[in-house]
Amino acid sequence: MSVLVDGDTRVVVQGITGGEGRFHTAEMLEYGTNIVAGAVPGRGGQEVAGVPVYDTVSGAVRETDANASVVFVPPAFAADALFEALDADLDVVVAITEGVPVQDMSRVYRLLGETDTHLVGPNCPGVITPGETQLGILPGNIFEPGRVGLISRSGTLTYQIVHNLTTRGFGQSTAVGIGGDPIIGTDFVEALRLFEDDPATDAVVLCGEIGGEDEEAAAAYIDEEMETPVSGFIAGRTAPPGKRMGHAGAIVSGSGTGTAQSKIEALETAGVPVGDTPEEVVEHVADLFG
Amino acid sequence: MSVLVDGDTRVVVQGITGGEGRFHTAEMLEYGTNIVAGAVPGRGGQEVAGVPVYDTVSGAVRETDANASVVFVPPAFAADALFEALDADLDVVVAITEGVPVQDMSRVYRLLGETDTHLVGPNCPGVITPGETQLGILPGNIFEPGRVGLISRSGTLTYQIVHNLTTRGFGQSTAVGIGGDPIIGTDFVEALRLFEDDPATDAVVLCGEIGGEDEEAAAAYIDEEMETPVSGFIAGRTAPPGKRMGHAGAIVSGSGTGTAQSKIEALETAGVPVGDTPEEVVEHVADLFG
Amino acid sequence: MKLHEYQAKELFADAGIPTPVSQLARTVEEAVTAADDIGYPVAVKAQVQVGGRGKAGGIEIVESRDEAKEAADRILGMDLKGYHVERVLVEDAVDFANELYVSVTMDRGVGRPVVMVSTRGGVDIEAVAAEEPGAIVREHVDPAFGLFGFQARKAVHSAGIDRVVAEDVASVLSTLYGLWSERDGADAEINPLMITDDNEVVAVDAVFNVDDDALFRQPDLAELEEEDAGDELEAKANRYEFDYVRLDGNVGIIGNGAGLVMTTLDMVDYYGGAPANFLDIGGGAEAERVANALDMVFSDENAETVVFNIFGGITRGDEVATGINEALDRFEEIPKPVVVRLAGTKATEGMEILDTDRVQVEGTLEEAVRAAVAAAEVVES
Amino acid sequence: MKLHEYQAKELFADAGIPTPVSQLARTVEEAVTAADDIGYPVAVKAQVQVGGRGKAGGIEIVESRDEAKEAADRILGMDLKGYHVERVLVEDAVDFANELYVSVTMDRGVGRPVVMVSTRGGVDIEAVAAEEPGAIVREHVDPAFGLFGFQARKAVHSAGIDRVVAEDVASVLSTLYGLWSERDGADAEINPLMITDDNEVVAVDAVFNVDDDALFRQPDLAELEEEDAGDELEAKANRYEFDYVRLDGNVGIIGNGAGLVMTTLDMVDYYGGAPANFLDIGGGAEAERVANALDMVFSDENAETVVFNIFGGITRGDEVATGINEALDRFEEIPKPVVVRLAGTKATEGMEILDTDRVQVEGTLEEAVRAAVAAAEVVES
Repeated sequence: MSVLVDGDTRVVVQGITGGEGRFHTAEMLEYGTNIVAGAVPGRGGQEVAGVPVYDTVSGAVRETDANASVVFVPPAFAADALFEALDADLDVVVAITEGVPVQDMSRVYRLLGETDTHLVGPNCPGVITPGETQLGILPGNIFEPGRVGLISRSGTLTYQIVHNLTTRGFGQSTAVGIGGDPIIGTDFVEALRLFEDDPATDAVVLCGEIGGEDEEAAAAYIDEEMETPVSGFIAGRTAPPGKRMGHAGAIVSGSGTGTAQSKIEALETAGVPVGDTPEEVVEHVADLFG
Repeated sequence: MSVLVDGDTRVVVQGITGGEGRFHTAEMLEYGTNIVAGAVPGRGGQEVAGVPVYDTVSGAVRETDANASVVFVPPAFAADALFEALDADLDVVVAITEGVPVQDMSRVYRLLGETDTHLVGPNCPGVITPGETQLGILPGNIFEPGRVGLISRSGTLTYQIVHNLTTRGFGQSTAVGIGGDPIIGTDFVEALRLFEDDPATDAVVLCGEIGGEDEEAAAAYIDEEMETPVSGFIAGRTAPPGKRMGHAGAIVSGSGTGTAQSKIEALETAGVPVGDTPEEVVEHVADLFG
Repeated sequence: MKLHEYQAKELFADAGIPTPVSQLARTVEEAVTAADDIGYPVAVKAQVQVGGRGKAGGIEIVESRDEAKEAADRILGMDLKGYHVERVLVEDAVDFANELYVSVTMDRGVGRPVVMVSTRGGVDIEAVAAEEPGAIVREHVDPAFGLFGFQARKAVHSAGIDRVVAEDVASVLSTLYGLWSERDGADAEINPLMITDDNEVVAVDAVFNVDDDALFRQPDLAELEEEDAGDELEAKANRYEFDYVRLDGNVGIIGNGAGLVMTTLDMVDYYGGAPANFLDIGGGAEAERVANALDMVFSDENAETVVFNIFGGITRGDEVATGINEALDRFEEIPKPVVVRLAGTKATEGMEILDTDRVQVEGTLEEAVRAAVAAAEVVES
Repeated sequence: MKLHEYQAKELFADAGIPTPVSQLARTVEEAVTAADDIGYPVAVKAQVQVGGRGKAGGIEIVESRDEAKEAADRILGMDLKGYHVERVLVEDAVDFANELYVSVTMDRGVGRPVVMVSTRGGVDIEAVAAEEPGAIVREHVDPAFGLFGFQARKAVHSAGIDRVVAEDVASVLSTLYGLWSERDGADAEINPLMITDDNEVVAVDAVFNVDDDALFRQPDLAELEEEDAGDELEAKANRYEFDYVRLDGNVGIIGNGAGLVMTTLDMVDYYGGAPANFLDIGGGAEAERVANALDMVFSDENAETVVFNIFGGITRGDEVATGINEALDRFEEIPKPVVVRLAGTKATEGMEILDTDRVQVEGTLEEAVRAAVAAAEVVES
């Protein structure tokens, strides 16, 4: 068991003929991901790493029964690729692309709400169910199968925490990189809900950062509805207001919302221990497993 | 009992300060309609026929608990007025305005699908529950309370049939003028469903015309789901293809869809007797009441 | 409102859709000069707003100046399905490898725009739709978002259009949708969209119909309307602002409300007559409007008689009757039998006011229609 | 990307939003000439991209040429919250009866745009938001449909704006939303939107920030960016295409990935140090990029030491180490202690490649940060 993706997930890679698309398709295939198709307008009939390419996502779905996609399409065309993925009624869409204009994402998010598709990202490292499949650019070798769910707005910070978890013997059920943009598909609450319903997940690590109020919403959800224990981490305690810290979404507003302090307090009030360092997060997980 | 509106319906008139709005507000008040407010941008604080005017529909709803509106706003601003009515979460919106651009209505219809509001029209004569209330421009004096429901795409043709019904002693539970435009809110099927669920309606007269396939859809619904007996009439048997017969929606396409013949056949196949003349429709109603 | 081909092409070309080189000509001389300028072969195309111009002899491809002169001479001034040809478009005759079809319209059944694409262009698309519906690919458009880029490509690929030109055709389709949306199109169509041997995409015909209800915000297109030729009576109805359709029969019909007028037509037919027209005077009862309506039917030489069918609602029967009387006063003699039927509010009072020396008054719709049909038969015989 | 006030005003004025008469000046002479042209009183306003210019002495209203000269002389060249003032906007000083506030931004929490209106303009709106949230009316916008006309009016009326100017204010708000939407705004704000004694509506200040991610489709706005003044190091980071934020501390920080770099900052703080900067070099390990990052921190006189924190994923540790070695080769001497920590793919191999004469290598994040903090303290003392 796992959330969002597993070995049966049939993946179409949108933008498979680009540099990123080609490289990570090879990486994913090597990890064991069941990539059944690529989709690039005008490139139908070609192959990439033995994977057949179609002109449209709907064509790929019709021919290969794909039910998920990974999107490597450049920012200028990413929204259209996401609309196409929604139109094709996929179960899961993972958008790796960084730098999608926020107004484009607002429109995508508007339509997403009318579908049953789970969109992860954009600007995210992907989703991995260790030992089974990964959709994205995650370094598969640091993950191990296990019973800890992981949700993170960040890429390399995730790797750091996963590395610590794996080193200490805590494998992962699924890790979901939800992405660092202001508007994303699957947020913390939705991801937490998936893990709460997953019998194969015994504990969850929530790795947040400054900006927005998604961690506060997650704390409220954990407090009110969640039984699976959660351990937390928040990056950006030292970030000054008004400065974008790399991620488009990682910014403490001038009016003081989105601070690490607010998020840490909310989580701790909900009974979630928040680590001061990545290492401490793993200590908390160890405590949870008692 | 009745459908859509009754004596408790609290009405705001959008466009109450225009010529049509003023005139029909007075007529409706005389009929007994519970008009609690008008809404016209920039005219807040005024009164029309003793009815207070607000600048916005939401303001009117906040102050008067209105739950329905009648729209007399000119075509260029009608779509915005309808969006405003949807935003205010009204139960019933009756759009009298004729000549709303079809692309505007397509957008209104798109948003309507996400709400619980019943939109009737545009380009319709309104809705009346005889003896209780009327929202629109219907001549109240030809209606009588009774047990026949009436649904029509046309105005004066409705009056003709109501006149015949009333003359023969068949009063009406509610009459719904759904309007003659290509895109309308409440269609035949939705109106039929309302009457089917109304214990006070024993028979329904469906008054259709050429154009579109709404009567065919109605026939399918009647055939499959409806128990209340229906009597039908279709205007436009002699209409040539490609010509718009007054109503924007009354046009037989060049490819032959939307003909009276197709509609009559569909209804008769569903067991609905279709009158050759308005008088014959009333004969059929008389038969239904045995 | 329909644009002429040359007007639609100008609209399309301005938006970036490739169209052939062409010139409009109103005389044979202009046509020949245009043909010389463009270089042979050229197509000489009647500019009238009806379909099937080719089959009706309104389009000719010519190879030389003599042929051009002959064709222009024949086509200019011809009667094409009831329309008088006053202009021809002289156009570079495009060599082609393939003819496609693309269009945009409103699908009233679902309340959304729909774009259509087919590789079966250059022929009567409605015949294709009837015989081989799968040959036309339809893609519905979310009117809140407009046509997504992927949808244009999806439609083009689903239609089986060659990948070499797919992106260009998708781009034409997107542009066509954009125009349709911005300029309040009712229908926009390119048939054929030619693919040349060099894989160039060219719009060889162009149809653009504007939503009449949206002309108020398309002032430049509304102005074009006045150039229209067409049926004289329909032009008059336009001036009078009547909903009017001319038909073949001999019973003139005037009424208020589209459904009621249609029903009156149907009943004329039901009682053995043949309607001469559809004329909806709408609400109100001003004498001038009534007089204009009567003028319409009196001017129609096919109409032998007139039935006037008014159901008063908010409108009062007595006021209508007064309007009819005043309107009749404007005619020195009443050239055709007029049957009047009033119903609804104050109908009885109205019927009393009417002058039975000048009009025949009937109490029900059935009686009025039968009287009019009978009167037409008498006149006829 | 932030536009200057004068740039934003030009954008607003072109879209039809009334703005005061104004001229940009780069010298005192230009400013005085502009003031004479416009007529006194005028406002002399520093053009730097920070808020609270008025309080910081960057805006002055002057009544005469002497005062104008004095003000321009004082403001041009001044240091305003760390920014050097190179331009002033000389502007007709609008007499006003009322100061309103209108703005558009993206509400990330709901994923939709939001327009805001308040009668409490002319002051720090964030203070109003904190103290009296009800004084700011918010109306969310459906991004598929855009701002409906009724929404602008609803917001304006709900805010309690006088009915006499309501339609004009609603129109400004609609225009502002349209601009925001078409020009990929991040934030658009008018504060104050002045209402004059004659009930004219005038945008006296103008803020327009563009979504950096959308600059590719706003080429004219992207060009404006080059005019920016501002912090030298941040300008350099811009050229190098780094995500960079300058801070007050003395521990320079370089890492890959926003979350990991933020965490490194936090840990420096946690272990008693103070971060000098945030610098994300992103993916990849090219020597040039590494060298540029080192150049950034070496150029920062506040930074006493550098901690280099890389977690290799797809990126390999050995390649990163080679990149670091090559980058260090470009510096004759290494001016500040450099602590390197590599983890993830091929980290062990990478650490073996690193030259421990030039850099201090640590095995864990904690150790690396503590070493850097300690080194900074040593240098400091």
